[in-house]
Amino acid sequence: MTGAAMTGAAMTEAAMTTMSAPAPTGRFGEFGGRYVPESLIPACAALETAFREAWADPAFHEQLSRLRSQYAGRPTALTPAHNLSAQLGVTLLLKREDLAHTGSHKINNVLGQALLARRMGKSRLIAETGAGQHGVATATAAALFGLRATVYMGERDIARQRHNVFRMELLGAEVIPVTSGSRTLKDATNEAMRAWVAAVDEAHFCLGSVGGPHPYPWLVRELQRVIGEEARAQAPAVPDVVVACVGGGSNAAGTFAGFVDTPARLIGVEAAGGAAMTDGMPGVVHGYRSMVLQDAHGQVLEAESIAAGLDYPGVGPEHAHLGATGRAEYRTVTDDEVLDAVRRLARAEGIICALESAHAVAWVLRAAGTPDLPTGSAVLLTLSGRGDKDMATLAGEVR
Amino acid sequence: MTGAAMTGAAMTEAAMTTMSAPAPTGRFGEFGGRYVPESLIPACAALETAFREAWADPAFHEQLSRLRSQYAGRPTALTPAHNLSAQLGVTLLLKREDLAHTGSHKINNVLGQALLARRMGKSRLIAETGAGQHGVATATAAALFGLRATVYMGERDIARQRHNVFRMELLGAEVIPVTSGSRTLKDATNEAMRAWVAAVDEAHFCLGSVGGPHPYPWLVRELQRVIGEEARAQAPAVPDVVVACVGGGSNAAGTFAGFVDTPARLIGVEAAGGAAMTDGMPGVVHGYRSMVLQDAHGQVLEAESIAAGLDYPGVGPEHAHLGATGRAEYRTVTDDEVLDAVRRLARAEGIICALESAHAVAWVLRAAGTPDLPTGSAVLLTLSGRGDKDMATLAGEVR
Amino acid sequence: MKRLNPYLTAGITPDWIDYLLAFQAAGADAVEIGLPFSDPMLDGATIQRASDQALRRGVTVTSILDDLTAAREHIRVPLIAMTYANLVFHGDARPGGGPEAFCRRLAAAGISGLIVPDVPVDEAGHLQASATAAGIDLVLLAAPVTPPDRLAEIGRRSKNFVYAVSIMDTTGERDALATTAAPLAERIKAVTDLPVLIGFGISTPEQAATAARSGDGVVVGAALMRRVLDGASPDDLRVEVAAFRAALDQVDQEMPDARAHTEVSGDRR
Amino acid sequence: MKRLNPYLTAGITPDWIDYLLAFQAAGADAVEIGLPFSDPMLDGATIQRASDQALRRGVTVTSILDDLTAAREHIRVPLIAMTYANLVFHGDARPGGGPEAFCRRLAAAGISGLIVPDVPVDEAGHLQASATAAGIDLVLLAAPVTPPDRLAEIGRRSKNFVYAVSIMDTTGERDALATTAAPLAERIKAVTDLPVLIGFGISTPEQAATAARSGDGVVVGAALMRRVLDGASPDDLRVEVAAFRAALDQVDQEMPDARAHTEVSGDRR
Ligand SMILES: Cc1ncc(COP(=O)(O)O)c(C=O)c1O
Ligand SMILES: Cc1ncc(COP(=O)(O)O)c(C=O)c1O
Repeated sequence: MTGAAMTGAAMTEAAMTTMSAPAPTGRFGEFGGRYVPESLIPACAALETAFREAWADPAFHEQLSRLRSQYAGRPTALTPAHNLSAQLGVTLLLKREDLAHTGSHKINNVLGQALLARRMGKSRLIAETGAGQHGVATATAAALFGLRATVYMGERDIARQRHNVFRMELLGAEVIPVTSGSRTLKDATNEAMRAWVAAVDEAHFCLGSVGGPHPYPWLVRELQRVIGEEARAQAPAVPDVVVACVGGGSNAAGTFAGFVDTPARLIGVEAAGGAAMTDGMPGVVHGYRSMVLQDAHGQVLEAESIAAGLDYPGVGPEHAHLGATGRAEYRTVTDDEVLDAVRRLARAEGIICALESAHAVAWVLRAAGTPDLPTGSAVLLTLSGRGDKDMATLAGEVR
Repeated sequence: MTGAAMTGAAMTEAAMTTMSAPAPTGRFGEFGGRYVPESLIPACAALETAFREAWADPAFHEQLSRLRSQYAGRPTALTPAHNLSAQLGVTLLLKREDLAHTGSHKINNVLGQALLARRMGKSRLIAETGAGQHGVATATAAALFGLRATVYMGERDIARQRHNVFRMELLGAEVIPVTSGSRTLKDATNEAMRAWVAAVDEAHFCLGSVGGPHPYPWLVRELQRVIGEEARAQAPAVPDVVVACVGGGSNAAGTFAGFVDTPARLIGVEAAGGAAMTDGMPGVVHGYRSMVLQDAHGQVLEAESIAAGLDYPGVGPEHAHLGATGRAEYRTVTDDEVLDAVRRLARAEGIICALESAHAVAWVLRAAGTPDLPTGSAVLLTLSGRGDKDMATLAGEVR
Repeated sequence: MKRLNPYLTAGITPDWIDYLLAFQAAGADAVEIGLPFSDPMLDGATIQRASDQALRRGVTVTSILDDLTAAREHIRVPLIAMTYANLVFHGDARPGGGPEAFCRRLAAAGISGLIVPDVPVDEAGHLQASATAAGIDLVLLAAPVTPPDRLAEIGRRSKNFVYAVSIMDTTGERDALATTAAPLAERIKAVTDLPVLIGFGISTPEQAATAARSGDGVVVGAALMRRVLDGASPDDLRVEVAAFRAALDQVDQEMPDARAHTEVSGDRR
Repeated sequence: MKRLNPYLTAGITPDWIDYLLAFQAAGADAVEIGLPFSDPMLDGATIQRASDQALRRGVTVTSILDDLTAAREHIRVPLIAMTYANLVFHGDARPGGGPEAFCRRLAAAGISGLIVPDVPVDEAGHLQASATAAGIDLVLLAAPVTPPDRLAEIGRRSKNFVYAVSIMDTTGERDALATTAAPLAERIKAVTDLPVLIGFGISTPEQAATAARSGDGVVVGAALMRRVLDGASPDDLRVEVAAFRAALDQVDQEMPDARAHTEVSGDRR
């Protein structure tokens, strides 16, 4: 279903229920939930309570907004991509999460969770990371709040995102290589959850995207909502299309949340090798029910993307719901398109974005002028992060 | 002379003449001037005219301020460093140029110069770079404005700032290794000026700091003034001390410009191995008269600093003047203090700054609680850039 | 009598059924059949390795159930499947998939119980109905941090026994029984009449004995799987399990009143 | 007669005075003595290398002037120092330093002229006064881009000759004389009666002859220094410079009226 098809009363009704709080069971339609070992249930419940209370507390919002503006560099700019727009025949606006402190939108989520962790009296953060951006953000917030940080990262990701590994260590975090499975984000997430079970009293699990057990998908989307809300306020008008890359789906969820009540089409762009929305089936991993890449027997498949942050077989449950209801649409792009997109954006606009973010750019490059993105469209694209972490990959040194 | 000693009428009078336009000959007191080959005189004069006109043109300021806010991420945050403040017994505010697009204050200067280059009808930018931040900023502006960019960079700096070399190339700039002399910024500057002579019609020399022939020291300071003006507006009160690192001196000049008319002490921090203000004598290099590290016979010495951006034997002429009149004071810190400062800032505040910027931090760490920076002082420190470019150096891979 | 439920990763070796039979011969009260999953979130290194080894061999739920069906005439011990939610719910969006079908397939292969550590009681409704319909006991787990009201509900809704997760950690061997084991078993016994089996980290017969003094038996997993991974034969494992059996029987001797519970343990031997 | 000013990097070799004498013997009208500087901004690769080589040998302005003083009895050709501002102004903040002292030291060593490419006419006031006081001719440079009013001022204030920078580039050999050379020489001649010497990129006797047809002579630098760097002997250089001399003399033959200028060329030969 296209945005154009979704108008009038139908849209208004959907808008009122979409991207608000999930059902009490943590469900977005058929997706979400809290599929975790009993050992983690009280911690999830406590987090939910803490979040509900904090989110209703003006003092919390004030703390958060002070951190955002005084520390994290928010609001981030909304940049008109004049040159690409002229080349493509669309009007392209870039929401610049690459300008946020630590270099991606991940800091939005982590600052909120660190505040919650402090509220809950935790002394430690445990996190999983793929591209290392969430790990860096976690290490950053831990340093700022005087918490210990332990970050689980797949061995393969450690090799291709060494830059971020070094940053985490410089920030004082402990980075633990994960050698099981695909040695990427999926396995790092398993390992982080195992570590959380063993340290649930002292540690907050600082989950990096809109997956995981309830309340994480909701909590993280709310903390990332700032992307979409800022962009909505900054944009001259509601765009025709809002686009963002989707790994776990947090930058997309945060962006979409600002536009879900408008007629804008919402497009999430997945890595062709990690496209849970496109190639997955409903399943349960990492504590939530959503679309999951899996084989005919229910074994979870290893994703395969040049972008470590999208190299993940699941996707946040709210995206599964947005996809099922047709409110958002999901596309895929290949590694080669992504590499080309990084270069084209760099040369046209002087912005070196992350490989993850380049997925959204790659879709616009491909779709502009086709029925999927007609000439003249106004496009708002969230550039989720900067490319500094990817220099080794782009230089062809690792892959 | 300390700031405290400079009060009342004396200060007011100094403030009225300090850090405004230089004398018509491009002089700040005895320093500055235009010591370039006759071949470059018309280009310098044309740039001066273009700058005077542009600076008086509201449309130019509007363009610049739109680029700053919509593209470059300005205003940058002013972050209270709560943890370090508590540790040191001073109130430390950080002006976050590390959050600016491309990762340092260099973008402020380059966007202005690129606008001027376009006004002058130039098709190409030539630049020198040390740390690569100015080269990246130049490559960025060139991409944005559709100009060719050629960046000269010492071989030694290429080795230790490979990250930035790759960024420049990705942005479409040509990076030319300089093999003469110390193979650092000094020699890159010679080579860039030589290249300018040969291409003066089509190319604008996009100089990266407050050195060079008139009008560069003035022009670059005015373009960097935004740092100080923003900080002044953001700070709750005029601080007791304003501190910034000094290589060529542009981030310091831009910062100082916002506070020169206040009683704040202005402190520039040099690399112990490249301390023109501290160890230099008056001399002429790269087109201007200032303090220069040189031997007893007048040969310019090679600087030696772990920070490629401070590894330079000269300093902007206005600093020489501020130093001579006592309005600003200059200090030095060692490579070891700088490495320690990077780590301490990272662990205390979750901010990984550039090695250059860490010079200012290192001085605060050393001086806090001493008569040079008494307990209770309010300190405003410009963090000129982020440390992503320095990961290889910090990991001990290159030096 | 104190119950002994040894755990076996199905398909860990081509002759994995022989390990099952060895457990049976050694006096297991039931055998937990681990259906290997790619992402065993609650398992430590040993059972992760065991699962990986099985999956690399290409085993699937289907092949495992086929193996069990083929061995049916040799198997007298009750079988309890242990696996993760994704395998249980697999295909639930399609006809012929989902937990109903899954439970029916288990039952058809002679399995009578099911443990799914990542389906807590709140998420268990649908699965519980499916299990009941197929005649499968859905065993629920309780953890040291489970609050009283939840514990009561777990006690109410679990079937056959309550699985007491002895420690706030993943599966895996440990030097000593966790200090959280006994208080948890006690709390569970206060809210239900079901037997309480203590699992996670029971590594030696001595630890099993200690645990059995608070609960009604033990689940032993990683300690056995490590030996299989190291190349021990079914016969070696029979000896190993027999030692656990002996330790538990010894506890029975000490506490003659414990016999009351044997009634509910099904057709052991 | 057409003037030939060959350039020599002082101290390039231990026997550098022998090159000077070879230039003199070959018929130079004056020799430009390059005082090597660490950052020769207007020099291309060859003269950079020559300067570096001299500096690595440890030469200083003092040692160079000492060498010249020691050789004084052999030197008849006029000497013109060419160097950069930092050496000229060195020590200007201290008594006994700065351009006055510098010019006096040059004069004491028998040098009669001075070229400082990074001191344009706007910055030349102080230096000019110092030079005049010491009896040194400060030669100013003009470039193809120099606008008419500046050119007039350069013509007015230069001494001995005006140095026409033939090309918008650094020093260094080139395949052909720049097309900017002749028009520049013409423009300079239109504003001053001083001789106009064309420099930068004069690489062969043929190019020198071409240049000399527009100007009053040439400065030859990189082409000679390359040979010295390559190991050519003073005698080799004598032959080389003689070839330039012959080419210029040939131009004189073509244009007999050029002789008028010889009057100002000092005590050549
Ligand atoms: C820059 C960037 N963008 C996107 C992602 C994907 O995460 P999400 O889909 O949750 O936004 C990552 C994950 O590491 C990232 O680093
Ligand atoms: C981050 C950073 N800070 C400071 C400097 C020094 O320049 P300036 O003294 O002109 O600010 C550089 C130069 O490259 C730099 O990259």
